[in-house]
Amino acid sequence: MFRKILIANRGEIAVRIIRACQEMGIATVAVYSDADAGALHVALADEAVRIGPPPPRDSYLCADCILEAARARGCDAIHPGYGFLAENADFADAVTAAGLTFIGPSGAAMRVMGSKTSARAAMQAAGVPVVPGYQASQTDADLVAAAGELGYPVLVKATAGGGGKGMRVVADPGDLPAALASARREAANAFGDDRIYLEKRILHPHHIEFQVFGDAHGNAVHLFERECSVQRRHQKIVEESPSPLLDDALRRRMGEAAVAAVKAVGYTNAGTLEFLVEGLSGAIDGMLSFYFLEMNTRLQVEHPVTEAVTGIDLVKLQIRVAAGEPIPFTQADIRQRGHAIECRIYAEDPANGFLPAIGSVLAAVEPVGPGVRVDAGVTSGDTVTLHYDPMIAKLIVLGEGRADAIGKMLWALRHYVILGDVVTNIPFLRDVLAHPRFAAGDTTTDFVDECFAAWQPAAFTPPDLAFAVAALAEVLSAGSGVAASDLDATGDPTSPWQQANSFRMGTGAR
Amino acid sequence: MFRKILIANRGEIAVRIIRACQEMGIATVAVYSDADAGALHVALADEAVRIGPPPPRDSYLCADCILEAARARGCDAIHPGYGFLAENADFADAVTAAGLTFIGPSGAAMRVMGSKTSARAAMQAAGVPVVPGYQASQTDADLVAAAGELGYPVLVKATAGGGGKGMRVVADPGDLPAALASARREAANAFGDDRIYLEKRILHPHHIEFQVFGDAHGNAVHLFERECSVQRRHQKIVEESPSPLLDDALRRRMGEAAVAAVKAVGYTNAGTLEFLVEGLSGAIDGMLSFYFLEMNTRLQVEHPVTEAVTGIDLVKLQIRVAAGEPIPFTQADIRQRGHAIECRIYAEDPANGFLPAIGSVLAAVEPVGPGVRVDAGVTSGDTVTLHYDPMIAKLIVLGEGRADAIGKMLWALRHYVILGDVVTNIPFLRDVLAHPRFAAGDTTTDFVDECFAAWQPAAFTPPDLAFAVAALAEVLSAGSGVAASDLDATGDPTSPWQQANSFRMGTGAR
Amino acid sequence: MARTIHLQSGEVERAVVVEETGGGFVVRVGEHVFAIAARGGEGGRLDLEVDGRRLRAYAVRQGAQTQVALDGETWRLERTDPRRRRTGRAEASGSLQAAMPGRVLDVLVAPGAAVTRGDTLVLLEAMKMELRIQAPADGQVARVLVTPGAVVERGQVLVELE
Amino acid sequence: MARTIHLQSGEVERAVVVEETGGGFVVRVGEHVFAIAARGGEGGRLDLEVDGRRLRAYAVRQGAQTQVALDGETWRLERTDPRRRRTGRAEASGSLQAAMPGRVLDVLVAPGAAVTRGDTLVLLEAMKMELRIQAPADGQVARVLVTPGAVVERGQVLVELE
Repeated sequence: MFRKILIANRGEIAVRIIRACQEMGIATVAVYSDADAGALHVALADEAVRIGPPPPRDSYLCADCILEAARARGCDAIHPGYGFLAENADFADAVTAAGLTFIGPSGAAMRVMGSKTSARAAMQAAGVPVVPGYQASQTDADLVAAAGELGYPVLVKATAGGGGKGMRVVADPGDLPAALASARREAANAFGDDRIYLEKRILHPHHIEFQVFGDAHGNAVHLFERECSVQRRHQKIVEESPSPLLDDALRRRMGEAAVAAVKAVGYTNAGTLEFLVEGLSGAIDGMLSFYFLEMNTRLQVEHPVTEAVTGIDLVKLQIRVAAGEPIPFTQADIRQRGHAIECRIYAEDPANGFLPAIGSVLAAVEPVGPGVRVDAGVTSGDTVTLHYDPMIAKLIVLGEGRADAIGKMLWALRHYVILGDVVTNIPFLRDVLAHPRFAAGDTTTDFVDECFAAWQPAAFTPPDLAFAVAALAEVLSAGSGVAASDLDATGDPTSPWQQANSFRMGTGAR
Repeated sequence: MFRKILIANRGEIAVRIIRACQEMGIATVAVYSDADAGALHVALADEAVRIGPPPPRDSYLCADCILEAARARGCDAIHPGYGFLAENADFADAVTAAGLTFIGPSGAAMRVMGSKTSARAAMQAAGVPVVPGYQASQTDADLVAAAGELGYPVLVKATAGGGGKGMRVVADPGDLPAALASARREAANAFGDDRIYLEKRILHPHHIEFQVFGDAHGNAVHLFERECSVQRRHQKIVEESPSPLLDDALRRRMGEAAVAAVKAVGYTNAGTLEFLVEGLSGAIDGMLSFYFLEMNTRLQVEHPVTEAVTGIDLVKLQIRVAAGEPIPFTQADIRQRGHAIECRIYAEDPANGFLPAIGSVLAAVEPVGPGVRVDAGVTSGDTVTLHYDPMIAKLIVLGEGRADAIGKMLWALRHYVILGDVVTNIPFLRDVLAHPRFAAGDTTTDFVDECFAAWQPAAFTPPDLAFAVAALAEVLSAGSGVAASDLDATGDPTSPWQQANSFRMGTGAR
Repeated sequence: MARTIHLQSGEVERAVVVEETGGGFVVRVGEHVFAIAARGGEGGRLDLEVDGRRLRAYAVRQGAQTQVALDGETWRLERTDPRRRRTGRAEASGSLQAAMPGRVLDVLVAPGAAVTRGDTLVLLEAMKMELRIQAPADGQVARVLVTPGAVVERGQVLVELE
Repeated sequence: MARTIHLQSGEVERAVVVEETGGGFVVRVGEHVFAIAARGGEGGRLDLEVDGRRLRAYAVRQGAQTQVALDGETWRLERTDPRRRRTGRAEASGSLQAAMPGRVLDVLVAPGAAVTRGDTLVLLEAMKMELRIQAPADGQVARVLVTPGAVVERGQVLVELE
């Protein structure tokens, strides 16, 4: 087993990986940009190395800086997390060439399955239908011609992409050149790779993905599906397992296709096969069709829902498999139990086009309790900056069934307090979870656009009680003996309250 | 379903029940003694009613006070938690007579199964061996004679008891009268019932209990076992599921016996059948013997380990079954998955005979993350008083297997910070979890006495780094501009630190 | 002893009167009178009993703003000084502001240019995303206040239309 | 600027010298020199980098005592004033103290009584449990300092033996 792992990432996923290493008795080295010197993942690691200034291309995307840090600190493996260099085959190869272990698939497997073209070919060879698409050339002329053949609307996607970064829906041929240019810039910035891929747009699909795992001993399993259809700006915001759409027969067919593909290419470590499944409106004779979309050759953001329903720790499994151990269970051992939902808590304003609304987090109070898990990268006193993804945390619940899980998530969202400059999507998520279409499991990928296009919070004017509480807070603060000076984001906004302890509940009032 | 439930308890179990009600959309009414006016369960409930002064007999054991509160606040059900009135059949009857629902078994079933005599008879009728014991008379003369017949050592137990309260081991006949008097006083104080029961002491047993559930529709299931052999002063401190001792065959026999007993007496709601199982040293032809010990007719402290491995929320199930719903699954649906361990975090000094070491809790930082659950009744700023059980919290982990769960628990214990007047048993629990006999699953009920009789912390002298940190803390505090006055327990001990934010990590140091 | 606090949210302004009583407070918001017992805790926590109902609220202050988390909602209230009446907002209609902090990638219009509703005027980059600042209506560019490469704050005016 | 803090734990006393440097602190504990960068957080949290190793510690002060949680251990350190030397502990050997706060249920001995090791002298009730205060050795009761029904604090002397 490894002695010391460098985590080539930041935020909640770096914290998550450090945590798994701590439980396994493996030392950790964090890396950070200047923007993250005080970040949670830096505080929790055993060691931390500054790798550059805030822009990702100068720090978290700087393969050489990260390799140098790993060498200098005597690491024997690197975990890339998701995003940044996680799907960069050259980086995986460079790690291996440096004599370290890359905790993920081989560079070669990444090139086969990470490229949409070759992954689609591999899946077609395995008998799985794929979404029509085009990646043969990168010239505008060829792409425009290909789009005409696919038929509009087409999707413009970053070849190296994920998470909606670089993605554009183009309905009008005249808009394609501008979309290509813009998507290339965004892709280059996010992934260091500006290649573009065109895909036919399937209408009203569910986005359903299968978690797969392969090891160096020829074993491959799937860990069932995640339903990821609730998206805004082409990015998942609510994920769950099991999918309310799949029946056992379709679940089995898709799982078998996923495992066959993994085995066919000798894929090792964690990966995810994404499918589009036509909703019930597209079913022929009651049979749903599914299309392979792409493979993500890394851990997914939404891996905790799989961990919740299968009871398997995917990060520990990644580490064990990378260290050469066989997968310690067979397909028959794995069962889904209960129902898990994840909500991504973003510093963004859902009433304003989901634009990031970043800044300080003065107070963050996470919900806790049976069946509730919070994977957070930001805590009280931190700042969400413009440099990176504005996700504050992932909130995951495990309930006995779907209705119980929805109730638990609504409880957790209602008890998640985040105050500060940031505006969060929590009220929006609550409305999504409470929507009749969500309750019915009828969450196609256009659900959010269709049902929440003009979303606004239920009320703009605070209730009288909010005025009362704010005034009371002001009085208690003044009465604490602390000068009633205003507190800025770098000070301590909470101490006046703590000193107000002497205002205890009056017991004679009832 | 109920609209409003009164929780006739305090501390972590009251918090736990309030939480289940919140997720189910049921309003809650807390009750509290004067010692608990600022307690967590009071803050979290929708309403709260003072029921009396701190001594339990004047508040949490005052059935009339609690019924009056339930009536005044318009409750339709009462959840008793564990301890206090939870196994008081008269209270259960009084609740029912008042037109409210008691969330637990009927008073009649409580009398049958709560009494050790009739429970033993019921179990014997069901073909289950029982531990020899005596309860026919309460006179000293009869009890002394009975002890002679059972053979010393004998156990003196409170008939209404649980949790080791009132329990005495008597090895010498001459010590029996004093032990009887002392146990009676303690039992009367803890349970409002001074009746005593004698039991033969089985040597080196495992304490293994089965969680059972019955509903009003004639269904009964068990939810597998909990291994509760790690005890100090006859009180459980570490519980786990599955038991490392049981094999599938014995697990099935014990589970079937448990369900048969529940069905035989028409028991409804949650209950626990406690067994003594002779360890491997007592096995005949490789077969282990088990003896019925007693039944607890309520939720157990350690119910979370069952929730973790079965995925079933026992409190919600209690509420649903009390409301007349059938148990929504069959025996075949229930499976243990993974391995769960619970550690009870007490304000007590393990190096000083486990005597309570109570007082203020200045800072409590609970471990969080995948597979970790903390059920706490005490938070930062609270005080553990002499009036009630000194349990601060229950720490529960769920791992993939036993070794993984032990690693996770060691991680969690290392990351549980409790500072203040209280001394906690955390260092002791860590040594218990790290002991070779615990790793081997060889935890008979005398394990703690045998292996930790003269336990002391590994070191008395702080490492140099602790001196350095304390001094640094002093300097940072003085440098914050706050007068370096001493802070008392009612003030805010933490604010100087928050104001030291300007002392950030030097990034040029490496 | 009663104290009056002036608070504002959007266009709604309230004078809130807080009076300390034996065991707690009486708080008047317009005609609404609350009897409140309060206990402060860590991180801005306030455990309240309001007219017999328990509530866990959070309140933190930042500048003149107090943020209140109550029953799952977050409210931002500004403390105002009634002696200094505000003279109306400074926002000129027709000005386009940055909705978030970021960097100007490109400015696609010059002063005097005629623009049609939906035309992209400025490209902003932030959080690894590209944002288009588009004309909300037909008009003419009055002023361009940023150049490519500039770092802008939230609310900063980028372009003025007329 | 260096500052010296005197700290004591049990019989061990240390003069700790804390010197602020550009990016952090140099802290000397005897011959042990630590280079420490520190960042404070909520609830007494201190995120430290000590000689290249990151540590999350917690420290809170209560009276003259500072409690430090470090690597899963809790340490209690007393700040001392080296100008005021302590004159030795006031504990008389042979005195029996309450190990926890509680209520005296019964006193079973009187001054002058001869006691044998293991004899119960006082019955205490606390936390719903009954505790026996037993003679640690053979001896004679010098003084009895409590009566039944009395509430006692931790460390309070109950009986003195000679």
